[in-house]
Amino acid sequence: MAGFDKVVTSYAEAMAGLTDNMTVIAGGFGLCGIPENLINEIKHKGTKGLTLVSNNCGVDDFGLGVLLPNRQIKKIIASYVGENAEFERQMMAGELEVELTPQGTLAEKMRAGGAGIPAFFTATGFGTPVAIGKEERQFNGRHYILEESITGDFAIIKAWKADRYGNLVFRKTARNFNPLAATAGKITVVEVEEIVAVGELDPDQIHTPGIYVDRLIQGTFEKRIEQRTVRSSSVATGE
Amino acid sequence: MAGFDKVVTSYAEAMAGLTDNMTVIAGGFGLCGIPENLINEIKHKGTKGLTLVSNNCGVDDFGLGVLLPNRQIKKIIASYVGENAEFERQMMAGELEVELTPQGTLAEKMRAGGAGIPAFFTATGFGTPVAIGKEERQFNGRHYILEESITGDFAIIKAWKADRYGNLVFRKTARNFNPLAATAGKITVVEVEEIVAVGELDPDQIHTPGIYVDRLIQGTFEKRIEQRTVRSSSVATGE
Amino acid sequence: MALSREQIAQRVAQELQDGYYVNLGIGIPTLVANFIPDNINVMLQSENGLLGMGQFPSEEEIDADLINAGKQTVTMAKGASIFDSAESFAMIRGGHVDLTVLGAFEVDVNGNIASYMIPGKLIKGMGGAMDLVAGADNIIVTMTHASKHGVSKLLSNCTLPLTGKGCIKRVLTDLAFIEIKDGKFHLLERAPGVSVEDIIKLTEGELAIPVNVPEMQF
Amino acid sequence: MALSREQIAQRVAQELQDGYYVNLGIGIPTLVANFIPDNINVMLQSENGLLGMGQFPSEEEIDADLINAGKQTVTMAKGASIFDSAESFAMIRGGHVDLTVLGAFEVDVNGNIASYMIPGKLIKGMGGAMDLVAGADNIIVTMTHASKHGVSKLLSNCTLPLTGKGCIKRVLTDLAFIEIKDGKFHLLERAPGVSVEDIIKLTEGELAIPVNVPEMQF
Repeated sequence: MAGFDKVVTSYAEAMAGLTDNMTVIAGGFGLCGIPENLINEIKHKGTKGLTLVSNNCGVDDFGLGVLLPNRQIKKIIASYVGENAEFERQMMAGELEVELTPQGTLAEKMRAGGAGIPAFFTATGFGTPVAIGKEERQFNGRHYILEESITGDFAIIKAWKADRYGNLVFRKTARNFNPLAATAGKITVVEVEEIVAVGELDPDQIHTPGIYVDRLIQGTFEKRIEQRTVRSSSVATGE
Repeated sequence: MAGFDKVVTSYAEAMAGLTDNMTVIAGGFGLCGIPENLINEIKHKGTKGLTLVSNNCGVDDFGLGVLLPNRQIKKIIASYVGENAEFERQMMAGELEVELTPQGTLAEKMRAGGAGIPAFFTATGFGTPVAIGKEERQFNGRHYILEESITGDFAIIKAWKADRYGNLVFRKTARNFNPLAATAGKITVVEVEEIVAVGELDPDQIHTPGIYVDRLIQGTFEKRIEQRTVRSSSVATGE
Repeated sequence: MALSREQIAQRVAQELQDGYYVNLGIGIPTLVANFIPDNINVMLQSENGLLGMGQFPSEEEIDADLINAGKQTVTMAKGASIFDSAESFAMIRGGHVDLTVLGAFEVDVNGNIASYMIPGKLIKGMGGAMDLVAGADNIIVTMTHASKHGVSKLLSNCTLPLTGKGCIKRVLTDLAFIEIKDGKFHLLERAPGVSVEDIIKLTEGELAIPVNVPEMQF
Repeated sequence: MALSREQIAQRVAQELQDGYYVNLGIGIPTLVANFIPDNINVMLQSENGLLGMGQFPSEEEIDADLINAGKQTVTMAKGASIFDSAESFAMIRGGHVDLTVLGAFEVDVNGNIASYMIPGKLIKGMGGAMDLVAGADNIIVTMTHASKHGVSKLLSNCTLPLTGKGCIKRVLTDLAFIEIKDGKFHLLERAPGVSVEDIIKLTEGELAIPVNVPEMQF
């Protein structure tokens, strides 16, 4: 089993080899299903000049937002950002480069990156600022633009359960971008809530096969909720 | 529930609307996970001039092969064919058009068709007969060709379990092309071994969400084995 | 009188059909879920990877792993399914969603929509809106007909950066239900008590007006 | 003496490393699974959607829903996973498989491979072979060095339609282990008892021969 045992026992080991100016793809949507401890490890390492690829950029003190105060992020490729003050400040000051990418295009770019597809056509973004500088072409009378895939030096992933081979199962909408990001990292690091014995996961029910996973660590998670909305009041209260 | 209840009670109803010269995408790999009763229904209907999209074309008396004797197939798009005599005869006689497509490209063409991606670049087939007439382009110094997606008037699918909403679960390698084909049919018809109550399938473990499924029927299956290979002898004996 | 946010949602809900898979955007569109007629079933798609979104959770049911595209905690309806973001947008981009309802800053007579970016203001991003407008055949845009200052949002040409080009066919505002075709706005219905003249005044793009413009029914 | 099919498989198996994900083609490559060293673990990928292919089933274990890419009934190894064909080829095309072993009719000094089609003969198709050769960085082609009639299969230029262009770096034949680089075949090892001259005679493409060509060790 040694050769397929992906488990590492420290976050330092999990993120070993991450150096300045690398590209990191992160799973998660909002604060849901984010690799919170792997992000914190990047903060502690102090790695700088990073290009982050993630649907969002966390909030001021949680998620990818924690990489902002020390200016660790050079550029972020995301679909929706600006949930925190420091992000806005850096973006407005031109200290942080932001490449806005439609959410579905972003997901597909990660998948394509992992799947060896360098580019694909999509109607999303045709005729919008997203199309600027991109090839346009018609198929069956509809307009499309050419989008290129994304790969990262690292991918950082949060899953629910894994076996030691790195077979992953995600839970509810914490799945989101995680399985896609997992395919697109040269080194894919996964943190999970529980590591089970090899053979315990039903082969038919594995969301991400271990072939995509390089390192695996068990962590504990805060799982902060961004919009705690309940039935009685139906009112969203920001946290 | 009425609006989402996809269950039909006869194979005639399941394949209603299929007419001559339509394109049908079929799930299955070899004889594994093929929609055997839906194929038989097409035989009984006698629909002609069909374009079939399927990784293989069955054998002489089982699977898509049963559509050959009455010349129901005009063209087949497949990666590997010729496991039966009548197929060879029709192909050699020019009565059957065969478009050979690499297996991974075929799978991706179906997925792209269902996902609204009209075309994608792949390295597969560059510099080979598959590339003839296709655009070639380099990305990061590697050569790729442009492949267009596939959609069908009908997709015929075999799954293991479903709920009445058409949420599907596949079993072992009978999954293969089925989930991809399911996304690419204008009308997607699924036959399953078991229909369970809505709510019984774990939402985290549904392979194909019901949104892709139009009609659902419970059937009984022969599940013929093409190469029955056992451990004691390790010798393959064709059936 | 101009429709309230709830009334806009209520009128949109009349367009729902039994068995529809529906994606509701943030804001007024979200409210549509409160007005689904009792005699039909619809399934709500949330683009972060959930088909079959249920109501908000009770305090006990709250689950950090179960949110909607607005990042609100939600529950799952019976028959729900979960999938990754690529699959979610395959559904959307591939045209499998029956109806999409979303907000906008501007629409124009050519079906263009601007909804994500006001130059000079903080740009938060398009999220899934560009995918939704490019993927759906059947979209209803909900918005106020004009700004507080009386500036029309139904234009000859959108002035803001576009979210999508030529993809909007129906707009429901607080004043009117409008169809876009042949390069014109076509007035289908007016809000109760709102006159055709009120609507003409606040519609900058060309407006085609039939002889009879019925009031919306609630 | 020329290697037997089993010996070819055995020599290929020496290239396996602990923790390798491996795709074995039909024919000789399949036999490699029988020679995996005891002290290492490899996982076999079958492109019809199985990672972690086990041994053939017993009569009792036979399951029509569980086959390999050669359509043979198989079992699953511990830690196996199942996925659809698009995911399977995403793995392959995306370069996630560590080693691919497959047969061929011809290879040439530029790393081209012809393996699926002989004009005039019945063409059954390329199956997954084009995807495998285009996706893998690390491929070993296994084949006989020459036809029964002594016609070399290691050529200056492939004569048959290609399966892949410029993608083959290593070839193991019944006579030799050869690396392809800089437009030449480089002789790395010879089969026990086979002389360099024997190999030269049956190699049509340019062959670079180092001073010392060791015999394969088994």
